[in-house]
Amino acid sequence: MAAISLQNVTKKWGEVTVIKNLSFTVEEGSFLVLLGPSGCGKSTTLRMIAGLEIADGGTIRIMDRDVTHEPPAQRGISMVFQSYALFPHLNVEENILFGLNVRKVAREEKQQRLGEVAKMVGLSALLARKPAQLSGGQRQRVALARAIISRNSICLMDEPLSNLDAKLRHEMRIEIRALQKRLGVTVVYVTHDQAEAMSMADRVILMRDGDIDQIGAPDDLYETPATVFAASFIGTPPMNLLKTVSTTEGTAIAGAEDHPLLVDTGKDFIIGLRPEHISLSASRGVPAILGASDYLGADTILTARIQNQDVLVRVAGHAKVRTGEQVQLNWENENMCVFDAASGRRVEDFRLSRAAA
Amino acid sequence: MTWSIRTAFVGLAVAGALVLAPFSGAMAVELTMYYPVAVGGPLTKTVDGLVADFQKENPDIKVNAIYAGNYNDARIKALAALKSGQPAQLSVMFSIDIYELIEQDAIVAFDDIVTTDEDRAWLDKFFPSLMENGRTANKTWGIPFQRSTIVMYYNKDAFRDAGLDPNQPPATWDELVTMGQKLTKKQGNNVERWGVMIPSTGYPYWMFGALTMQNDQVLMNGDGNKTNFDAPATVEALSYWLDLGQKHSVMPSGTIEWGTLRQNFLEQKTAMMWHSTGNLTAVKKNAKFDFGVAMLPAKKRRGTPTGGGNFYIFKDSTDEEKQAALKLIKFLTQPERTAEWSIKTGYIGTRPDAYETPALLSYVKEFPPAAVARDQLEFATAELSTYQTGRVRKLLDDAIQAALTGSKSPKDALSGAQSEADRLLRSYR
Amino acid sequence: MSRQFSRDLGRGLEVAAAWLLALLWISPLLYAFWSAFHPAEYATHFELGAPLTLENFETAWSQAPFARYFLNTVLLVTLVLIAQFVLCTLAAFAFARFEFWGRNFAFALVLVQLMIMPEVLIVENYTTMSHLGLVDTILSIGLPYMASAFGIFLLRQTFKTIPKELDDAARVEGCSMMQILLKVYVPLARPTYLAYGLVSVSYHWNNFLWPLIITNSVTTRPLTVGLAIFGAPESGVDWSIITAATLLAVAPLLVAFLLFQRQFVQSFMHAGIK
Amino acid sequence: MRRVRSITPHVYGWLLLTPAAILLIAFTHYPTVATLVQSVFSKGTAIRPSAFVGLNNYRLLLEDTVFWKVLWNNVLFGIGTIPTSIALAILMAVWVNGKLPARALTRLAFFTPTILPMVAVANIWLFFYTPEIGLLDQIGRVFGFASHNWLGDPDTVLWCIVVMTVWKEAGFFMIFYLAALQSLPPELEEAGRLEGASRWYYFRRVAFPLLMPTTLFVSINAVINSFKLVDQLFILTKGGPDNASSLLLYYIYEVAFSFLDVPYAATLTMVLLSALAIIAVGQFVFMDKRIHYR
Repeated sequence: MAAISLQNVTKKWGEVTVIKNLSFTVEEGSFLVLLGPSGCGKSTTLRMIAGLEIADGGTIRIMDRDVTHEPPAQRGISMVFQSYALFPHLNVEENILFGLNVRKVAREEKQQRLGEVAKMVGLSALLARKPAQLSGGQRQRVALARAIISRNSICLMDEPLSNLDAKLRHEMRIEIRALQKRLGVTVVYVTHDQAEAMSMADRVILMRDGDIDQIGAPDDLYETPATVFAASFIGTPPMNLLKTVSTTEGTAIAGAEDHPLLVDTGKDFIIGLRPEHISLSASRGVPAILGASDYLGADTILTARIQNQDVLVRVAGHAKVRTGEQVQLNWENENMCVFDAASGRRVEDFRLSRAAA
Repeated sequence: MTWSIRTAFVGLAVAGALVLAPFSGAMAVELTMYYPVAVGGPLTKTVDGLVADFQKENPDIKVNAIYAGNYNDARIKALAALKSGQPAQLSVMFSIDIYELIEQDAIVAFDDIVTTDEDRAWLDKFFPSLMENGRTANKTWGIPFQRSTIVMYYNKDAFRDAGLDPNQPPATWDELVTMGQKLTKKQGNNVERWGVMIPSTGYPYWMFGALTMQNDQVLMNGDGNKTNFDAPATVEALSYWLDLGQKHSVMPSGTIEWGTLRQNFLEQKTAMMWHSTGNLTAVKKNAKFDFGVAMLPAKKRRGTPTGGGNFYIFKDSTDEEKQAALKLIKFLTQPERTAEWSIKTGYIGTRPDAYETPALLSYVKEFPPAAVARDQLEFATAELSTYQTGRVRKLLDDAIQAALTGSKSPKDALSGAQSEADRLLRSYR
Repeated sequence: MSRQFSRDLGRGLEVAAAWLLALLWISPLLYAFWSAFHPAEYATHFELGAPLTLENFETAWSQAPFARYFLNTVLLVTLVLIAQFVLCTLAAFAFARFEFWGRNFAFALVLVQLMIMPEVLIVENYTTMSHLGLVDTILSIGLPYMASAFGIFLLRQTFKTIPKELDDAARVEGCSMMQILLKVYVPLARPTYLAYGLVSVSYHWNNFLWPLIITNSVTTRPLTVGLAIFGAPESGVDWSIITAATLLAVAPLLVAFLLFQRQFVQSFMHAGIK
Repeated sequence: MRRVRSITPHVYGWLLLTPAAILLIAFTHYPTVATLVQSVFSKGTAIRPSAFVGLNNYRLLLEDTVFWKVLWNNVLFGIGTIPTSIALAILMAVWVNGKLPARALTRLAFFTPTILPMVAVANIWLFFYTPEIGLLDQIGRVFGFASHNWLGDPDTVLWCIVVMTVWKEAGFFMIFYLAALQSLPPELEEAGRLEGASRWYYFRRVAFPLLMPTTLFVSINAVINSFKLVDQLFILTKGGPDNASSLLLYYIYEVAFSFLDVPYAATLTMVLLSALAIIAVGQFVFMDKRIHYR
């Protein structure tokens, strides 16, 4: 059963439509990430699911119930805010128990649930503190605990880790994912950080300008990006996107006309190649000139130039190369993505030119 | 930037000049006169006109009139000016401020300034009742000028409506009650029109002075150091006032607002009101019904206190200035000027011969209510005035209001006020 | 459905209550408009067909020197405002940026005025003014208010939030102390000046007790005192003319507030008066 | 310059402070002390000069029934105005901070009394309260109530003054609450809504506690105002009937400027100053708290 489903949901701010006919479903117990750059409408979508914004059109269903016009509290969800939204005058315990107090849950049950949850998120020793006396990570845990204690089966998270430093963010990623699995809750998680999306999600919805760009498991998005946008958004560094030109022999990367890759169809394409899928060779391949190299420890990112297009290449270890060196770039054709330059969409039925094949 | 700074400086300089308003100019004799006028309207124009006439006749005397607000303000301002060494030679102030002014050693007696027999005769030209507040310790300290008294305004239409003779207003306390009862019009619980209203805020002691006088009792002695608040006749007068509301129901209970009473009368919410003669012009202008003006009714006798302002001359001025001030006061109180003043302002003509001037004769003929106040002067008495007059007056005001609002009995309220007043005045005996 | 309905009903009632309160709050002003624009006989009667008139304004204007009162008030307000800005800026700068001997003690002495406002000390201040020979001058109305503890406190708070780096940067550029104050602190504190200025102007435009005591002539009396004397119940209340005079007196402030309402509220928020 | 560096801030500090300090001393500190001195002397006239009388004025004060009445009135006035105007201010702020139709207009209506001079509007309120012809009575008549002498009845007069004062003050305090409300993060309210907190619950448990610093600031202002606001008395009641609506500062004014008894006025002022001093101590305690809280 779908835990959440949106059908043709629309949202306008005045005259501007910020969410256009959005439809998707979230499987029960799954971890869905709404990913996209800022302003793409992912937070608005989340807030409409929460009921903090009211959709101007379409239907939102939670556990098969139409909640489009229900107030937030009736939707059976909990939420973790980017700013944590902790009440500064209440201590940790009071903050966690806020919702249970509103619902007048019996005292023993409250204490029992509090104990459980506090232990789960590691706050047992801090219950009497005020938010101002907590570190960023601890505040994050309070916000999580407040979401968990309600025992709602759906939890919405709006960029919950963006205020933490890199190391903590990494730890919390793992922790949140583990908690979600353990509790079996459905999570809808908003982020602009693709690494977060890739590492946590069961499914990712990549959004762009109020619309869905691509839905899929993280590896689908990584391996078969549906659009140029998806390709450029995911991966560090992202996929190389190279312009093509038509030659008599076929379609080739601009600046590498001698190495036609595709059968010419008269259209312009964009060739997508992940840096780690490219290898350097001294003898055969697309010729390029090496530029800067960026040593990252486990590997090195090399910048190669094909005429005036940069191509990033990931090589293992500390590559010892010289700037200005002439190299040839190689890759497996199965790792090559082809996009229609006009629409930006992925092309599946391209034909490899003979030379490339 | 520089430009704006310069403009700011110029602005500051101009403001400074205006703010500090320097005094300037010197003539042969320059008089500063404080005058208690609240409204800068017709009255100031009248005074200004009279002063201008005087200056035309006496080019060597220049008069600066300072309109200082109400009586209380005028007194404070004038005293403060004297204290801080600013010039002030004469002033119109509340007639009852006399003891305060004497105690402050601020004024001179006219007897000490007048030189000629003619001047001495002039002192006796005024209505005796108007002189009462200006005389103490056998000397004359104040010359009546802006004077008023209490009269009864009544709605003749209402009298006709109640089946009463519109030309026979109540002449006694009992008639006031019986007529009042007829005039009081009720609809269910609601009173549509009251019989009579006597204001009890603002100047309750003044209205009360009328009631006690009618019961043949004055409120204080002529030396200003003893009050008669707990005299049986005084208590009786207050009981009567209270009964008008509580027992006879011809007047609303509680206090009645001085300021809004005229409006109540004009809106015919009361058939009669006791009020200052100062309201005559306004009532005449705004009444949409036939109204009359009558003397206040009598118990043992008729009676009303006088009210308003007298001329005083300040001690701290040169002989020359004192003579000039005297000249001005004499000029302003000539019969013709008094008549003109009375017609223009509605205040009483302060001397009998003013009423024999052609102007006032024809005015009274044309508008008989103007004569009522004059005729009543025969029965008038001084307004409450003692040493520590502000305090003593407030004691009586509070006692009257306490009784009228039912928080104390008239007797308790008045004897309380009396013992307090005794405490204050003991040292002046 | 019924839950929705009761929510809507509750909301509707709330809006109605808010509007009713707003109506109550504005009603004195509405009455002033009614009474001022109708002949005197309608001052206490409300009839739709009552004729309109401007006569009350003419009468009020001619009966008292309102033009002069206006001038006095404007002079007073300007004088006080300029003096407050200058004095409070200097003092606040001292408290915010200098470590000087006795600073805390001096600041405590300043704060005393937050509690003991000039209104409380009318008796002694009157004596002082008469010693100084300043009774009945516009200067004397403003003098006790010029060194305003509230202004010093507010500006000090604002100055303290200005990063020290800006100060240092200006010093590196060769600015003198006064230049730093005028070019860094004062411009950055603009919202505070605006909010404080508005509070000060409306306070002194409406101040009554002290000006009543200290002034006694037309050339110094501000509008409030002129109005109070004009409308004093002693001489009998004529609401048509009094309300006309009232409207004349409040019009500038009212219009200014209507025009700058948004800025007013916002400057309050920026100034951190909360 | 460099050499005397250590002395510079002291000189600068005091120089900058001097103009304000002179005025503060002249019109706040000196008169405070002078009031104390004045209060142990007797009233002086030209004939009887003022003399040292020790605590005599204070003894008179204790016996002065008007003083006790006025003091009690002031307490009632405070009780009547402070909580009501604050509660209304909060209510108004919450309303105009939310999604109210015609919000700007409503806000304007609430705030207008603040910019109207008290003495000017007092005359309008006089019309409301006047018996028979006044607005209250006119409305009352429609509903069949008998006329009431609002200002002439000692039981109602003070409350009439209270109502008018609340009307005057609430809109001013509203601005402070509005500013405070707008500085609260909106997520807090959203978090509350998600948990199903009603608006009242949210207000009571979250917004109101968070507005506490504002409330304390405003209440201190309100307390001071309850001693300071007497303008309306000059027009409406002059403290009557029988001092039923008189307040301490008005009584001081009367004693000083109507009875011309400056020493006794000074004695009364000392009472007012002590009351304010007690509040001041309270404020310092509160300020400490506020710093810890934020």
